[in-house]
Amino acid sequence: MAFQPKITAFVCNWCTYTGADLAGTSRLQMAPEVRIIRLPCTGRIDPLFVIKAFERGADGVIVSGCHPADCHYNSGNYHARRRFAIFRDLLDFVGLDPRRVIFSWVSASEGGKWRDIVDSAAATIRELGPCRADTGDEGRGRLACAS
Amino acid sequence: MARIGVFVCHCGENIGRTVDASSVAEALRSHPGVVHAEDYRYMCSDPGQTLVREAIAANRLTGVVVAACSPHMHERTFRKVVAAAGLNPFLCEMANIREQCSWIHEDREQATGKAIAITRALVEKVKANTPLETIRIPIERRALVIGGGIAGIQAALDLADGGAEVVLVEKESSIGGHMSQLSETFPTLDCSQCILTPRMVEVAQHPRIRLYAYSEVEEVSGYIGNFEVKVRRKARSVNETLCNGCGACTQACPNRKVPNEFECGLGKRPAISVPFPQAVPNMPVLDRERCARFMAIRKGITKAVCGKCAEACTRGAIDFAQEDRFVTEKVGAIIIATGYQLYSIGKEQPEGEGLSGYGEYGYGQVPDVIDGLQFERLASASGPTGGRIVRPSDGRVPKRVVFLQCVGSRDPSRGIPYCSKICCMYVAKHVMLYRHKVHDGEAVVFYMDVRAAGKGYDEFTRRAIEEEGAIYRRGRVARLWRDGDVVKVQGFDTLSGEPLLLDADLVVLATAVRPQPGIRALAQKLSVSCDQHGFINEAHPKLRPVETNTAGIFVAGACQAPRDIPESVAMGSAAAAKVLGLFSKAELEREPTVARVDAAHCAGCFLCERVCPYGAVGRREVRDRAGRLVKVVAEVNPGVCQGCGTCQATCPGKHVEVQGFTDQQIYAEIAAL
Amino acid sequence: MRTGYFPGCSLHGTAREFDESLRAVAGAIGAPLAEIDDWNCCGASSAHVVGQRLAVALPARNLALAEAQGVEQVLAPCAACYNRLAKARRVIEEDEALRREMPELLGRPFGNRVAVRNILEFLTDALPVIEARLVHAFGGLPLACYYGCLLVRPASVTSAEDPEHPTAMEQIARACGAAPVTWHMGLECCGGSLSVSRTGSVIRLGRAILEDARKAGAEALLVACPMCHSNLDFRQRAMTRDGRPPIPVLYVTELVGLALGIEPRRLGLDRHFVSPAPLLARRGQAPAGGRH
Amino acid sequence: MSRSPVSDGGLRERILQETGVNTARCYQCGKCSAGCPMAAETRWRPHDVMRMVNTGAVGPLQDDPSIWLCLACETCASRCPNGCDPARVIDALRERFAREAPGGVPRPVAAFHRAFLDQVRRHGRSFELGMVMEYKLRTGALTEDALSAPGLLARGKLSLTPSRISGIGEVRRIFDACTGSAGTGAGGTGAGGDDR
Ligand SMILES: Cc1cc2nc3c(=O)[nH]c(=O)nc-3n(C[C@H](O)[C@H](O)[C@H](O)COP(=O)(O)OP(=O)(O)OC[C@H]3O[C@@H](n4cnc5c(N)ncnc54)[C@H](O)[C@@H]3O)c2cc1C
Ligand SMILES: Cc1cc2nc3c(=O)[nH]c(=O)nc-3n(C[C@H](O)[C@H](O)[C@H](O)COP(=O)(O)OP(=O)(O)OC[C@H]3O[C@@H](n4cnc5c(N)ncnc54)[C@H](O)[C@@H]3O)c2cc1C
Ligand code: SF4
Ligand code: SF4
Ligand code: SF4
Ligand code: SF4
Ligand code: SF4
Ligand code: SF4
Ligand code: SF4
Ligand code: SF4
Repeated sequence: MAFQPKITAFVCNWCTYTGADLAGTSRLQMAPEVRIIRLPCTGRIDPLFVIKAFERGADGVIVSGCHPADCHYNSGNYHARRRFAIFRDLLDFVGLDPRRVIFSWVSASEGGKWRDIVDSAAATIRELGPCRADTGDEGRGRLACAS
Repeated sequence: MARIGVFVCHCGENIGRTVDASSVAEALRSHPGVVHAEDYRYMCSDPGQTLVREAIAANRLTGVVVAACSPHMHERTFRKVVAAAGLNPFLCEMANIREQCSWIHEDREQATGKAIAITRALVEKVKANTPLETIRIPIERRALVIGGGIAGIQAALDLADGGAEVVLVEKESSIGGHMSQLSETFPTLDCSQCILTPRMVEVAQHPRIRLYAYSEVEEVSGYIGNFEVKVRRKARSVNETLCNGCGACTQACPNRKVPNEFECGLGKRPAISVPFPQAVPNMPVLDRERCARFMAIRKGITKAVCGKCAEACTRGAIDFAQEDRFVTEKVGAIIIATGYQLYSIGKEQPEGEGLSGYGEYGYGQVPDVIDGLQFERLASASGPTGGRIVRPSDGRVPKRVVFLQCVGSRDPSRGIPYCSKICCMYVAKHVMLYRHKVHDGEAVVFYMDVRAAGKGYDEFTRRAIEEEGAIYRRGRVARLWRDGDVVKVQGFDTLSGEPLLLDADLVVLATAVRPQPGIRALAQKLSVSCDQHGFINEAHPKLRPVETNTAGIFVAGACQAPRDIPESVAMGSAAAAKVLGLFSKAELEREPTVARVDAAHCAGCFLCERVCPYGAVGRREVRDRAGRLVKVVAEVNPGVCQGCGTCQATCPGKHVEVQGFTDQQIYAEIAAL
Repeated sequence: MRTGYFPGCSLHGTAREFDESLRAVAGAIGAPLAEIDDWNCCGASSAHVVGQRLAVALPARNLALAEAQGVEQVLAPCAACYNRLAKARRVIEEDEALRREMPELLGRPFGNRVAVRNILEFLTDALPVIEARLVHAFGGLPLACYYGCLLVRPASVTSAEDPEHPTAMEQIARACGAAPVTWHMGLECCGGSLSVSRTGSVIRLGRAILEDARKAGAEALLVACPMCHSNLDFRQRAMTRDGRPPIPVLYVTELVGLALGIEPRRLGLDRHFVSPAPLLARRGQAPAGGRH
Repeated sequence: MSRSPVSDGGLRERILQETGVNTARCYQCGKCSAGCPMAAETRWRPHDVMRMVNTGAVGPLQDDPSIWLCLACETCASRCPNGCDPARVIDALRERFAREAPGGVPRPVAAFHRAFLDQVRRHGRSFELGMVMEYKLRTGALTEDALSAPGLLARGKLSLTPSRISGIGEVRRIFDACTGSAGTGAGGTGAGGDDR
């Protein structure tokens, strides 16, 4: 059977989660590989979550929240953006292909956009192949991905 | 030991068509910690709920996962069900296998597999859930209303009539706002003072309203239900308890040449004055900038000058030495109703970055070119001319009045792109008032569109044209200048294609509506946001029009956007209803998904304090038994915290956590997916 | 700062008195002007009818020459030239592609580094010197300051302080002791670019300007543009109805020159169609020698 | 000689490309036309021009002298609430019309611009006497007082011989590069002719 990647999505409760619900209500068909974890806000997303997801066998990660000006929490996602700039370096450090982490903004009304992101993420990760998490000690080892 | 129950819903065919619900239940039955799993056709139906309740009791469940629709749909429903069965409601989670699974996939096998994975992850999360108690916050059943225009007056009266205590803060010496300056009001031509004055008096006499006129909000702290407000009561130089409003002082003041702000500069007032006869409170203010005595003091003259007002006052109420005083009020909710100002016809635009004024209209330096409020004063029976519409320059009755609409509005080059909404209507009103008083006068209106969307509004503007004979010319005017006795108006009628050069006796500029100066500073004190123009942002443009993004703070009237009187009143009432709704509860109940600091481990770096978008993080001193300071730690105010989790993601040691979204819970979920 | 001088065609032709008076004033205030070698016509109002590229390239060659001559700014007294040079400078500044293309198009190096100044800016900078060297102040001569269009519009190009209410010319006039009148046509276009091809329009526009100046009590018009001057001076007879007395039209440099005590002939005052001699005699300034 | 079609949907876009003026921002307030000094003499005023560009129907402008009478005074541009620049749009249309249908350009106006630019191309500077002579020849307005030469000569304001700049080669190259081919490249109004 062809490679079926595992993709974990960290999304905020107000915008993207609602957008993903809307995609469902609108019956938009999309790739089945994405599993959503609901968080209050992208501001709550800790870079370690992403590392952890890879360590636990994810092949790709989506991080998505409200559009910068529309954050439910005024500025929560502003902090997320700042943190994730630093996070890019971290990915490099652990040896992860940055293409495995997809950042986006999806509002509550953008069901179609969510579908597009899911589909393109699935396609990208399928192309990159499985991510081999070579961890050693809990959380401290380097992740190496075969891509 | 966890004893989790899993309930898988078919939602009729909605889930059942692509997800094999019984296989999901089957798969979960063998998941560690799951002691009960079953599927049912409609889990939210009465029998479905009963089934959950009974299973909890029968299996002594310690946690529940409902694999069904989105939590946005039924999380509340099932948490209630769980609570009814005696379990803490926060030990229930929903696995979304409908919106995010069955509805978006067609392959039954894949969809079922995914549903199992999703449900497992939530089971893992529930295992890490802890019982949470709903937060209860006491409410101070008093409200602060800032601004005593018609919006603020309406809100204050509705609140007080509804049983709440009200503190009304007005920065001018009387309440009434702009409505007190208007002559008659569209769309019915009611006399503005006649309908406003009784309401102002009601405010003054209401036992539950405390009016602080000539006062401003200095500082605000606290949060919904528990604000503390410091009010600056500016020195009137008049003792409020002694003064009886007889007016002898204002009669006695020899310094009578001060431009009258209430009359928009069209009249004069003494240095000690009441803005208008129906003022509430009816009590003068001594203008220290213009009073001879204070001017002498500023010049260093030590001898007491003038003092005629004090001599005239039989009550001894004049108090030259009075200073600003401060009072602190505790309130549970705040309504902002600070109204508007007009785009100035002059060059300077207070707090108007990028706004330049109109050189081609002479920056207000051309005699007999006035703004809309000045026209209101000319038309008002209580105005400086007793309601005779005459030219400010020479007192002559104007035979042709030219009105220019959209001055400053709808003009991105001059900085204001929006439509001010009320001016089409008040220009039509001005036309009528003018024609009613000057029967042979000619009214010419330069407009771009007539925007009159309201009950009876279009009929009103049509009346101005059809019955009052106003000549509406479609086009913006290029230039105005004074030529001898008249004002030349160089315009164009885009409908007839005619260039026009009109001689006007009086020109009225319908200038844009802008928020009050000082609004940004006030918004900052209240932690609410303004739009790019300075209007207060509502929480949602359609569904939460009188709330702000800060809990417990509401907005009404023209400080939110250009508004006419009916809308300002409606907003005032709506904001009051919102506040009364808030006050109707014994305590504020809030979801306990707020952050909590682990004081034992908190290092006191206060990174969390810096990033919190709501200012919910405070500091607390930790002392040992002998009372010595051990350390200072962060502390989250649960009344303010919105549970966004930014602090948690920021804290280097993870010593602050949002309840319900702890690291442990999320890691459990990640691991299971 | 070294100032390059771009006289433009008019100042070598119909507006010689502008050139003469400017040179005389520059000498008197000690601000030497270095004429740009081999300058070419800026294209005036015709080039941009043909195409934007030509309208930019013709002035740009002059800017390149000025740059090669090592000046930091170039003075273009003719309002039309000023407008063209300033506009070209700005268009090139904003259009990266055009900027890169310029050296090849012009066949010379070009960095778009030279600032473009008009006569009012030049004189405003020199006001302290002018005031210090004033010998013959006008005793309150009522003047209508006429800017026309090209000196102030569009503001994005000319950086005029206030495109609806400029005051630079008034300030210069006041410094010379004149009393600018309040009038309304100071910024209306005189129709310069139709001067030859549609004289009737120019007469109509000019008449309105002159009538307003008269009504405001002006005894002379002050201008800073050769096109305005030639329209209002040369065609004034056709613009004036029913034998009203003519109004002399003075270049702002002529006014300053007179106030600095420079002999009228050196300022080219004898070249006007409406002789300023009677006015100057009336105002106690030496009469201009006749060449009429 | 082709005419632009009655409605040209892409015109607005092309004008935007050429001039940077987004005519779609124009809301037809007429403030430009109210201040335009030529509005009294023209059939199509600046706001009409903006409208026609927006609808793509500029045909009427081609049959009328209106846009050729624009003085480039920029009064319209400086007062437009939407930062539109009708004068610039008019320039672009003139350029286009001159290229596409030189016959439509009104004779005196075309003759003037052609005469003027001819002088510049030939000498590097304008030579007024030559220009006026050429203009009169082109329009046949021999008796019309375009410029009264005697008065000018007497005042030393007219020279009888052109002064030619030494970099004339450069100027001609610029003309050629900017007006297409040499000679009649600029349609009806361009500078043409050889050094005579
Ligand atoms: C020329 C003209 C004619 C009009 N005619 C009509 C009409 O015919 N019909 C109609 O329906 N509408 C009319 N309007 C609109 C009408 O004026 C407004 O709708 C109405 O006044 C808005 O009421 P408000 O209470 O929101 O604001 P305001 O009337 O502006 O009142 C705001 C109050 O808040 C106070 N305040 C401001 N800042 C502070 C602060 N920081 N602290 C404390 N107090 C503060 C002010 O002093 C003022 O008293 C007209 C408007 C104009 C300009
Ligand atoms: C084409 C169109 C597009 C629109 N787009 C927008 C938009 O984009 N944004 C926007 O803000 N607004 C929009 N609107 C306006 C919007 O629809 C209304 O503002 C809004 O629906 C009004 O809500 P309502 O509750 O007052 O009335 P309604 O929506 O009409 O609801 C009235 C309800 O009362 C019930 N009812 C009626 N009589 C009785 C009775 N005797 N007993 C019991 N029940 C009764 C009706 O069945 C109905 O359910 C649009 C309107 C139209 C026509
Ligand atoms: S609980 Fe949700 S999924 Fe189940 S029947 Fe009700 S709506 Fe449908
Ligand atoms: S005279 Fe005294 S009592 Fe009367 S209004 Fe003045 S201060 Fe008040
Ligand atoms: S002290 Fe004199 S000037 Fe001042 S308010 Fe009293 S009466 Fe007026
Ligand atoms: S309400 Fe009317 S006058 Fe006022 S800005 Fe809007 S369109 Fe213009
Ligand atoms: S960030 Fe963490 S350690 Fe720092 S003060 Fe806040 S809770 Fe304490
Ligand atoms: S969860 Fe958000 S609102 Fe609450 S304290 Fe932390 S940062 Fe502030
Ligand atoms: S002024 Fe501007 S917006 Fe108004 S009609 Fe003219 S171009 Fe259009
Ligand atoms: S530039 Fe042309 S269109 Fe614009 S105002 Fe001047 S003459 Fe009229």
